[in-house]
Amino acid sequence: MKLHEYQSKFRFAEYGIPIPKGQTATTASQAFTIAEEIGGPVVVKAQVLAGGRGKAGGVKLAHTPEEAKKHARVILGMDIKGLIVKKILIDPAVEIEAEIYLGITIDRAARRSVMIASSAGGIAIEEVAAKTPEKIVRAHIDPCLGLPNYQARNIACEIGLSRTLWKQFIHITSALYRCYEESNASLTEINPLVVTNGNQLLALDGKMTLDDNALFRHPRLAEMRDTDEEAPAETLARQADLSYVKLDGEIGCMVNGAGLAMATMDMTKLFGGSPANFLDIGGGAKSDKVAAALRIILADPNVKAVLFNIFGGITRCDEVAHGILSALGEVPTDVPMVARLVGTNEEKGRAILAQSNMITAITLAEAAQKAVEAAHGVSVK
Amino acid sequence: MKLHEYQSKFRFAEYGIPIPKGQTATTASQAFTIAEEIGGPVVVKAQVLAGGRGKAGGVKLAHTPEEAKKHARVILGMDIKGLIVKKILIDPAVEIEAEIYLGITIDRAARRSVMIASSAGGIAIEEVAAKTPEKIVRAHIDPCLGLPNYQARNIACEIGLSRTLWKQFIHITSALYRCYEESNASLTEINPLVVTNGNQLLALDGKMTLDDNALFRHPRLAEMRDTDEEAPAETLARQADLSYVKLDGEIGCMVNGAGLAMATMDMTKLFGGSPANFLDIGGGAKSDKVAAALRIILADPNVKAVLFNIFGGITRCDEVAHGILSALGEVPTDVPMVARLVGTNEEKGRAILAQSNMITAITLAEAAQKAVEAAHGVSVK
Amino acid sequence: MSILVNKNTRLIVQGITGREGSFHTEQAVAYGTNIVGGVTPGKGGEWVGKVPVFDTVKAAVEATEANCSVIYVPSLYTADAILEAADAGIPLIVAITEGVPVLDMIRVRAFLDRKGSRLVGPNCPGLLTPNEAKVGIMPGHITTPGNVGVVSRSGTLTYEVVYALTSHGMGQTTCVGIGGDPICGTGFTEVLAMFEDDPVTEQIVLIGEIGGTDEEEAARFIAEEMTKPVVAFIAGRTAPPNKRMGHAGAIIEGETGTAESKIKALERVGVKVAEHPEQIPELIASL
Amino acid sequence: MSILVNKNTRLIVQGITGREGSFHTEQAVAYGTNIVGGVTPGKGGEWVGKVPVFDTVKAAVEATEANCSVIYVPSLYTADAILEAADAGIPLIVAITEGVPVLDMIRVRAFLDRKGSRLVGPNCPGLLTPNEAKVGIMPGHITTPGNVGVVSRSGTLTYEVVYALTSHGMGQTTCVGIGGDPICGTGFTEVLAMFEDDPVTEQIVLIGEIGGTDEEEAARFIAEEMTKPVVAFIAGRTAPPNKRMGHAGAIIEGETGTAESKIKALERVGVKVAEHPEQIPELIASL
Repeated sequence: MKLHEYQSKFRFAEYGIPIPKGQTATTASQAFTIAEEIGGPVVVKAQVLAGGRGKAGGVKLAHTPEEAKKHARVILGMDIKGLIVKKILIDPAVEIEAEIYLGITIDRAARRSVMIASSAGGIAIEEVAAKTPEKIVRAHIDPCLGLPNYQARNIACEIGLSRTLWKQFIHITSALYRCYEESNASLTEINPLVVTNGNQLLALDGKMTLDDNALFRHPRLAEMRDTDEEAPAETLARQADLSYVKLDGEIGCMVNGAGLAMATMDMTKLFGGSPANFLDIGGGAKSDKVAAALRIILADPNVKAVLFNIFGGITRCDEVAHGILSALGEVPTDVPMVARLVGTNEEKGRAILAQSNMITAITLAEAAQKAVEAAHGVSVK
Repeated sequence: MKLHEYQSKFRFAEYGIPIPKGQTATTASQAFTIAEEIGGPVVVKAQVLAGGRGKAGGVKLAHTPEEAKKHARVILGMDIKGLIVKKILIDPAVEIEAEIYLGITIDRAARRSVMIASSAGGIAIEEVAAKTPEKIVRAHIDPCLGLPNYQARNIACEIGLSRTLWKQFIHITSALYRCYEESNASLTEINPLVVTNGNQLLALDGKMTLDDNALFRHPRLAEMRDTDEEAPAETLARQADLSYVKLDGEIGCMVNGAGLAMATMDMTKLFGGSPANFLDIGGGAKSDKVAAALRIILADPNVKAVLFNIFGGITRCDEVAHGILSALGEVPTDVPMVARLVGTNEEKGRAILAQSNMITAITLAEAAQKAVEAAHGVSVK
Repeated sequence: MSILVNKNTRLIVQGITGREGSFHTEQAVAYGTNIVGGVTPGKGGEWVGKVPVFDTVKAAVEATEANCSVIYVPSLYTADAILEAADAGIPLIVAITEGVPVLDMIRVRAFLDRKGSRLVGPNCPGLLTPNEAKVGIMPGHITTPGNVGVVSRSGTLTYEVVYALTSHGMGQTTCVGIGGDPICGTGFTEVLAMFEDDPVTEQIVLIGEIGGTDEEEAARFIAEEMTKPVVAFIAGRTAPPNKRMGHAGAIIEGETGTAESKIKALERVGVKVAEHPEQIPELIASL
Repeated sequence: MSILVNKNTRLIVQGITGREGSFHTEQAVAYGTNIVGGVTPGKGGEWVGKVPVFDTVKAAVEATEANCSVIYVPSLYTADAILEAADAGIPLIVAITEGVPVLDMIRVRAFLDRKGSRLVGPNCPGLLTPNEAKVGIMPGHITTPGNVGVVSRSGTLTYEVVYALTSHGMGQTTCVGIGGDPICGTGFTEVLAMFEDDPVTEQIVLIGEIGGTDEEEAARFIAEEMTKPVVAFIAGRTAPPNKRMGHAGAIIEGETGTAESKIKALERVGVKVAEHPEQIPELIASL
């Protein structure tokens, strides 16, 4: 789960990381009031969970409250990569001497969290990493020690930070790691961490991604989820504990297991079709979950055929079959369905589906081929 | 630094460990009021930093507020192993089904903290450990993990705790470890942790010893120090950052280094004398510290001679010599003094002392012998 | 021969009285696996079928001399269950549970490295050596003994491949599901090394998917350390671009992580990569 | 020959610009120790005498190839300084500072065990190999080269004994102060083993004190592993009974920890125990 910039920065501030004293607004007149309170030039920033908002015109400098109001009116309601801006952050504008990049994430290969820093912060940091990797400093974090001061000092030293800023920098890195760990984050990022013309470090932008599997420990963070930022189908899927991503194809896929789901999608392509979605019903899925999954797939008007590919381990084929029938009972449809059930209780599952008029298949190739044909209107019964 | 029972238990309670809802009193009438509020039988408990207070009559059961007042009057002002009781704890009395021992301390040999538990809690626990060691369960704690639930379960299992109490027990052990670690304690102890007749676990007594070297991190705990419970000389010594323990002999010893201080004490005994104190002025002691140390030694009326044994490494003999002269200037005395200075800047130190009329020595044996002779009135000059 | 589990495996099941634990215990016993005990705190002394239940892994190990544990406890308790097994001296721990928080796993993995226990998983289907031991949830009836070693990051996709192998008369030495989580106990290279050393394994199937760099590392290992042929399948060619973790994720992963990167890395070192899972037997036959 | 430090020691000083650090650096340089650098964060680029100062141990190691570090930073920063040295790959770290919190040291010690660095101290006088290297605060002029290995938990009491040895013409191979803290980096047995293996060391002096069980463990080690003679002194016969840590401390320590227990344990395995420090040379002469 991703947090908005303002949510991330307010959380950073709880750990003592200095941030601009800004406020959020949902209307242009609120933006005016906030800018007036701040009393100097402000920056109006769209709060959307998408990259590239700057390029899209979602971040604007305003010298007066009137100007802030004008910008707010433009930005609120703006469509950025398919997401509508419903909230803006009004931050005081800051004179910037330098921009630092500072982030913490998981390094799978090292099996550690890693702090990454660079003196070349800002939006071009990925380019810096690709072209001048020596400007990127990494420090792997021992889970037993957290981030000891010496590591923060090593980083400060290696990015060539002025000594007058070391104390602040050590404070910020240590706070950022505690914030990361105590939030069960998989990413915390300050980009840029700026040096102001008053020689202070300030977190100008903030980003956090939380580990969904650990949200049960952090009810206050879990509540921060902005469902406006999800496609409605994804919200429904999450509530039913399904992993779903909408795609542009015509073949709805319902599969147990992420790897098999991806392989199934790849197969539809191989046989000339295109997947309408990624959908993993997970291990041990019961019939109500299967029914919810089917409703989500059928709600997509692009779907011309549905392909069920269930290979039973924890998941039992009979339960999946029940789920399919029960969902079909609730959501009558003309969309053709191809089902392939293998593994635990496969005979029972097939017997249950035999009552319906589904197309069945034994191999995955056969199933994918039949689904593509069905979607493209070829008779396959 | 040791905490009182009530301080320890109130700290435990901050971590969610159940304790009796008692209050402290410093007068008998307060004790009456508290007992009245509690409204049933109460236990009146002397708060002194000494063992064996139960045997000394410092813990009494009262069935009525009147009785509590009577006991309070007896216990307040009581002398327990040289300490005067100035505060009492009034706890509601509890019906006890079983007594458990639970403690955490440092295991030097294992280089770990260790949790120790026994189903045979109560004051005889040391006897249990000596006679039936199989009744003592130990679990070493990995500093990277803290006390995971499985370890608490293993302990519960091995002390034969009823399953109905496991959840409470895991909660208490985990809280006790967090309390230990977050207080930089070297000991936290609940003895007894009782099973009440309502099948609840309750910390009836509590003990904590804090690491003096880490008190700078815990100002709130450092303020809990009860200087009433120290000999005034020990308070003075602590304030001057000196390590001092009063003993019963006649030869005051001032030494740098704990090992050498003990060896010096041992030497006075070997030559027929007896040490009046242990006093380590530590490494790199400056003259003001030496002066403070000398004042403390001379304040003891039993002291018949003073033995300075300084072997300079960090400590510089000239600074010690200055300290001795400066202290002698402030505290004129007839007590004979024997000084032995060896090591860093020893020549300078000896030159400085040559101005005074001190007895000097080259070897430790010589110094100890001269000090004993001086104390016993033998002329040694 | 085989790797990791066999007839000498003395298995305990953590979470044996739970829904999944009891179901798969029954399946594993029916398969012939030597399950010597189970653990559910508070249920010591009970029985699941003919399997005795203990309160703690320590007690189970003392009573049964177990040398392997499979974990079905809920994700909330999985890290603790793994630590418990390692601390009790279990040399091989297989965690089936999915949804274990990543930072928990970093801590657990560091502990295991200190203790010297091997973990497979979490979020994996487990291990199966045909006709010897089924440790986890792989359906037994789709496997058959033979000379192909299978290692996979996926769950059901593994079954798909094993099923195809068996259908084509190609038996397996051992099927190993290493799990798809960011931090797991055992990676591709460690399993490849074991197959390389196993005298019976003749060919190896590697099943990967997008994300991480484990396949790229496996390719390096195959080039440098392996003599036996490896064929592979990588899932995720049509998956939407991997949602990376901010700039930090992009910096860490660089160009790796996509199906293209993995397929290229493997093909570069001579590994034949199948276009779809059922093509695997064909590629093996062509070796 | 010698143990731990010698002419090849390339020493850096952590906290070199502090009062103690600069004083003892001067002393050690005057003694002939090869001090290649110093570390004080924020003072990189400065000099202390002819010794260059770096901001971090990492930078110092890169520039100087240091293989040993001595730490004089305040107790508040000592744990971090030790971790920093170990992480920078320093194989031998000597911490002079006293007053380091015990729970910090437990964490540090666990990290060192993982990294493979050896720590001596904290709260110790350091190491001295006569005429080769002085790492720490032992006064150099009281030592002289010879065949006696000295290992001690005390600071100044060590000087007392070394001074007596030198006065009696008994030189030392290396003098090692292991420190008196509850959790320290190196114990008696490890140093005894090094002296046993050092071809030049002929006799060993062990200086212990009350508290802990390190002397008792040393006695066991001497009986089982050592061929060279050991003489000992234990301080604290007249000390007040060790203030134990509640019941827990008593349970852990049992009957050990007193001067009597330690003297008995050593004498039982044939170690001659002196009545006072200056008697040590006499006991060595009698071997």
